[in-house]
Amino acid sequence: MPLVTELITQLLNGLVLGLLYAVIALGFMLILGTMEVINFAHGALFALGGYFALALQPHVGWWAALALAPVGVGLVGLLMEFGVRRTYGRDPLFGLLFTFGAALALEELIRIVWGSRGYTISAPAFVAGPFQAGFLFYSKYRVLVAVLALLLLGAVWWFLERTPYGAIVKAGAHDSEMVRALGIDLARVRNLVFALGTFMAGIAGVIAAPMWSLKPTIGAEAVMPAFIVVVIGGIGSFWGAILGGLMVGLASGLSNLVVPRGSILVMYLLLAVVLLWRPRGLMGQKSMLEL
Amino acid sequence: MSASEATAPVLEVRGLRKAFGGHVVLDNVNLQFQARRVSALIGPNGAGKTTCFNLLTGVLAPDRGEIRYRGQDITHLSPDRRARLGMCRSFQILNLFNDYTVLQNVRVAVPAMRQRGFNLWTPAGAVREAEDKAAAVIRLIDLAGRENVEAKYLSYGQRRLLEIGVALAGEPDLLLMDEPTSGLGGRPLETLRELVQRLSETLTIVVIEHDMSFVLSLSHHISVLHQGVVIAGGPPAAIRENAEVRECYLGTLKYTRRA
Amino acid sequence: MRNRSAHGTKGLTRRQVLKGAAGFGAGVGFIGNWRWARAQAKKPILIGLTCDATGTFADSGQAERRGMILAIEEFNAKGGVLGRPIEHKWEDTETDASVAVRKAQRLIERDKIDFMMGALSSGVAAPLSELAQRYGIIYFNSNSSSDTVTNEKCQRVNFAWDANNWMFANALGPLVAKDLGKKWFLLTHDYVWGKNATAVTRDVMKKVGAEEMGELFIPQGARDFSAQLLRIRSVKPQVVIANMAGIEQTALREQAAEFGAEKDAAWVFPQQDFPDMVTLGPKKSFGYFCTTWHYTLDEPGVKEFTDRFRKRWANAPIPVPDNVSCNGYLAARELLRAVERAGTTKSHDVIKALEGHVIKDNFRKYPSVIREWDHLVGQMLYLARTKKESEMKDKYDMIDMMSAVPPEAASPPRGVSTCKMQSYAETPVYGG
Amino acid sequence: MRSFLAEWTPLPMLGMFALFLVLPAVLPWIGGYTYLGTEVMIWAIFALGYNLLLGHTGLPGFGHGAFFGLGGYFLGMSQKWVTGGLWLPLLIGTLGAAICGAAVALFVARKRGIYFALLTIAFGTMFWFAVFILDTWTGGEDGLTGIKRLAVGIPGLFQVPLQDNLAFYYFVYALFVVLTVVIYRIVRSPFGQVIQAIKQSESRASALGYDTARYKWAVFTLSCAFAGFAGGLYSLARFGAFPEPMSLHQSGNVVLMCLVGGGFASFYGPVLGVAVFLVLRDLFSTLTDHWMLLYGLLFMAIILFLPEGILGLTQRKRRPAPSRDTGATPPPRGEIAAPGGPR
Repeated sequence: MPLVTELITQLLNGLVLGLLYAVIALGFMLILGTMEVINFAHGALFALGGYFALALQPHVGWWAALALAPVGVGLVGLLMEFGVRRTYGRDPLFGLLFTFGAALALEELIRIVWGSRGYTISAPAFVAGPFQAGFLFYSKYRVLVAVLALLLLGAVWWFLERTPYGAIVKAGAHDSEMVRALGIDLARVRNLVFALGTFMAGIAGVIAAPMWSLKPTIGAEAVMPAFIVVVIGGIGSFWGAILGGLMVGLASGLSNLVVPRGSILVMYLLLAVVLLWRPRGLMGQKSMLEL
Repeated sequence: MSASEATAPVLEVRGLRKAFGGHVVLDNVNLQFQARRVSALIGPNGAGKTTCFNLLTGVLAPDRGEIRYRGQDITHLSPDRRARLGMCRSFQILNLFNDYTVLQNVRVAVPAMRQRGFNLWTPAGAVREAEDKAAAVIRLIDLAGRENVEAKYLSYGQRRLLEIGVALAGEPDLLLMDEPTSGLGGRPLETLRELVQRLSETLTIVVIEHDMSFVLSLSHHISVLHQGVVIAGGPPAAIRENAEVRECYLGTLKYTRRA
Repeated sequence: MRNRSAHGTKGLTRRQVLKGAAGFGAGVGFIGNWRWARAQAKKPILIGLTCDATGTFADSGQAERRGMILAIEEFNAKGGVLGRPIEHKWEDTETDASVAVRKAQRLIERDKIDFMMGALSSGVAAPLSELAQRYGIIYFNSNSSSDTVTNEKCQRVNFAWDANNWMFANALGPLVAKDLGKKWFLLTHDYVWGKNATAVTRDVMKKVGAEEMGELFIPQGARDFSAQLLRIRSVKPQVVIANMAGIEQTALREQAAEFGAEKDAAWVFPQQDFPDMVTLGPKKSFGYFCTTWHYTLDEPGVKEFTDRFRKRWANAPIPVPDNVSCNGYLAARELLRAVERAGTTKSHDVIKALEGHVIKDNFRKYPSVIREWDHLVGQMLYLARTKKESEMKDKYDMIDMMSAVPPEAASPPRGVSTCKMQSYAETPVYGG
Repeated sequence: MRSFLAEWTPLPMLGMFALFLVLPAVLPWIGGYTYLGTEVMIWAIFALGYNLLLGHTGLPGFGHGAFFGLGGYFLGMSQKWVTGGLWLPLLIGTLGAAICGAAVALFVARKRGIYFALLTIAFGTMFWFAVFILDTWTGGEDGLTGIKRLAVGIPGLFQVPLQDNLAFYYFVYALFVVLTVVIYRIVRSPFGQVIQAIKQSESRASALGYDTARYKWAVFTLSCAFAGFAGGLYSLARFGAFPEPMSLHQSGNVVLMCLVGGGFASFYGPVLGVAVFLVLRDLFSTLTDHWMLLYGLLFMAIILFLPEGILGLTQRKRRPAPSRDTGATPPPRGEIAAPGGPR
């Protein structure tokens, strides 16, 4: 019965996508939650991750690239934060516009360095190609993607739940009293969190590159699902982001077959429905962002 | 007006309860506020005064209990609905339109203006009633001559008075004041005292206050909140004598020193 | 690197001048630049190049621009046309209709260009040709393979230099049906070009008696095609016709390799831009496709042209001429030749000189002809597939030409054309 | 007379109108071109309308390009298939955009700040994709071409053909003058006062009996109507409606235009911003292939060093010193006055 097997495979595939979306979205949300900055450059940094990997891979191999490229992106983020910093406490618009400008600049920089032609990155040999396990036929690399995504999500969870920084991130930008109580230098925390968020974007970029191939514009499309995932899941909610990611992943995966023409719109539909039903997203508490 | 109306409380609170998470802030609070009286709600810090005030003004919704205004159940009305019923409030932490001049601040609060809220064409300045009402209020709060100064450039004292003025411009029938004197001293405090005195002849006033001298000298009736419960209520004299009140206040006095 | 090399020599000096001017402050640079453009726009023949440097077709856009510039420089070396030097002013149309329209208006209104050429996406070509028709200025749609611009959207001033979907599909159809099988599955890029391509594919299927196993739309901006690939695997067609372009196509092939889908069926990409093949490399650019030209062809003039091109664009990202840059070159060259024949830049005369003209030295086996009834450049096609890495002489020698389809067989007959060309009376006279 | 000016067209506005009146004569001299002037006025209408939302209500809508674009599509579709003509399609374009805006506003009216921005981004992008998917009507990436600039005038009396760019310039100019005055009136109307109050303190506004959500809904819809109108003109200017103005990128541009000029500080900010912005873009793209880089850096620089915009600088100058009076001292936060304590 091929239909059932196909359906199962599609579901599985939706989940893998969802995990990837969740990674992108979490990096985005760390920054959003902690300094109330919509990091528009998230997509560009995502792309940058891929390009760094492209540059590193021939010399150090894929695994090292996977480790190093995001660090490079993180550093870029670190630098960006020194600019973004000036927008804290002002109308959120300023942070948004600053990163918007950064996104344009980064995309053009990529164009200058690598040109507007596309590139492809090949995954390590042992995950190249598909595999057949019983009725299940699937791509080896995507299994690796799922594993890496889970590891990353686990790491973020640990960061949020088991470190003092996590507490601050969850408390959000406003509760600086609590930050002082913990005797932590807020400026440094923000800088660190920004770097971490961009690191997540970068590593997602590296992971996605072998599947989606590289073009300077790749980031633009990658960041939109992240926005939606965050709003659906509820700003500031770890599990919300994961749930949202999986929902968007499944929805866009399956709708490709059911309503291919509208499959892009499906996630917006999802967004609208969720908002009608729960204005703050699935797991969002009444957040400072509304007050 | 008829006798029944004179006796019936303007605002009445029955069995009000509010908890945040597990922590109960207000429990079974019953209050009555009589017409054309100054009623004060006092209590040490953390007694639940502000929460109570937020429930009265509709910023928060109670877990239990009901709030009646002139016999109408307003428990679940939004702040703006209550305001349109004639319940106007002032804020403890100054909440003015800082880029607006004194005149604009007051004018936008006048009901005549509110009724024209969706008028997109005639200049706001052309609404006569609003202009006159605003001018009157500004005289009342002793800011005549500074009409065209932006609120952010006023002195703190003047801003405090403007805070009340904006509330008054709403032509309240019930005026709720959240610590009107906080940080106030000298001349502005006197102006405020006289103002409230005069208003109490025509208005029903509910005031939350720390400044005992202010409360004792002005209010007809005082309710004391302690740890979310009303522990006493009565005329100033009675409250001054009330042992329990002294106890809890001395307690807080120590508490505040320590803090 | 592309951009340093992509400017004409004049473009370079101009930019240096401008950068200098800008150095003194935007205001100075600004007025300086604008006035400069006006001062220069008079005497020489000025050709406006509307080539993308941003967006989906950025690299192809630059490729065609290189071809055009080469042709223009060759004419200047011979002393120009009608004793006038030839200038070119380039605007980045960003693969975007409304940007293209704005910049074209600027070229026409401010820079007073005499001719305009350059387009990859039909989304740019269609509005530009409409705009050109309004002014009566001649516009060469050098590389858009959409059918609409030579059918319902055809214009008196517009000439289409690339082969179009109809031609690709009709050239491929019989071969595919004969050699690869008759169970076809369609992937349609969900925008006007893609749907148009699938429509003509369907007509061809009827002709060759192929059976449609199903169709899936590929939304624009979609990055993940595993769903479609898995579907294809479960449907088990013999042939997959993928009417897709741009990054979606490269990403799809990337993932097809990932899922081993290239073995599930024979893949056919009717429209294949060479730059995309370079992106993918020989391993991943599997499948069959149609092309109009490649520098590896063994035809008269190809070698010389290729050498000239390589010399001029030694450090371009793609230093060899491909179908895109060859179209650009031929378009520019034929325009200037037509001006020579007409003895004027007056639009009507030049159009007359172009219509029905036969291009013999087109570096192909059979000559091309500029058809007067729909202004399509009727030309031959090559059926091709990617060379095995072992057979490649260099990294650009990727195309294995399987067979040649002569123009009369490849080009749509007059009967199927829906073009209603404006009369000369309806077309404003431009320039001269 | 004075009061008339103040109520309708204050002197700076008259100056602005005069400038645009003579602009076509000046532009060629500095090497500009009429079309650029037209585009400036069209975007100015868009930006002035949008600034009702951003500058006056303080709501950072980030998807307004969508409504700008929709105006063009509604105009085009009605002109092609439904009504024909010029004025009616323009009206339909305006209303169409307004209705779509009203629908979106239902979702966002209770939000503010960053959350508002996020949602408007999402909905804006949704419309942008919709245009590509509904290409049977919108023409997809080819755009909805073949929109006609018909002659305007009073039938029988006189007719002005708009084909010519100069004629079209003055057609747009007339509308620009009218709409600028209209928007100016709105800003000074009671409604305008209320939305500006909401910007300064929403909690206070609702405490004064204003249903702030309704006002936010209204102003969002209103700004969408202006966006739609401008978008309609834009499609006339290009003889077609195209997806690009609906992209996130363009939505960002209009926000920046308002900011650059000083939309938070001055009514005229948006117009100045539009002029500076379009001229710079025009210059950059002739300077270098990589103008996007310059452009992005400019973006960032403005946010960092000129957040209140050009006209914001002039506002900085004149500021009265806060007046002092005795006895008033702001309390340290959380302080408690001892009962009956000395004062």
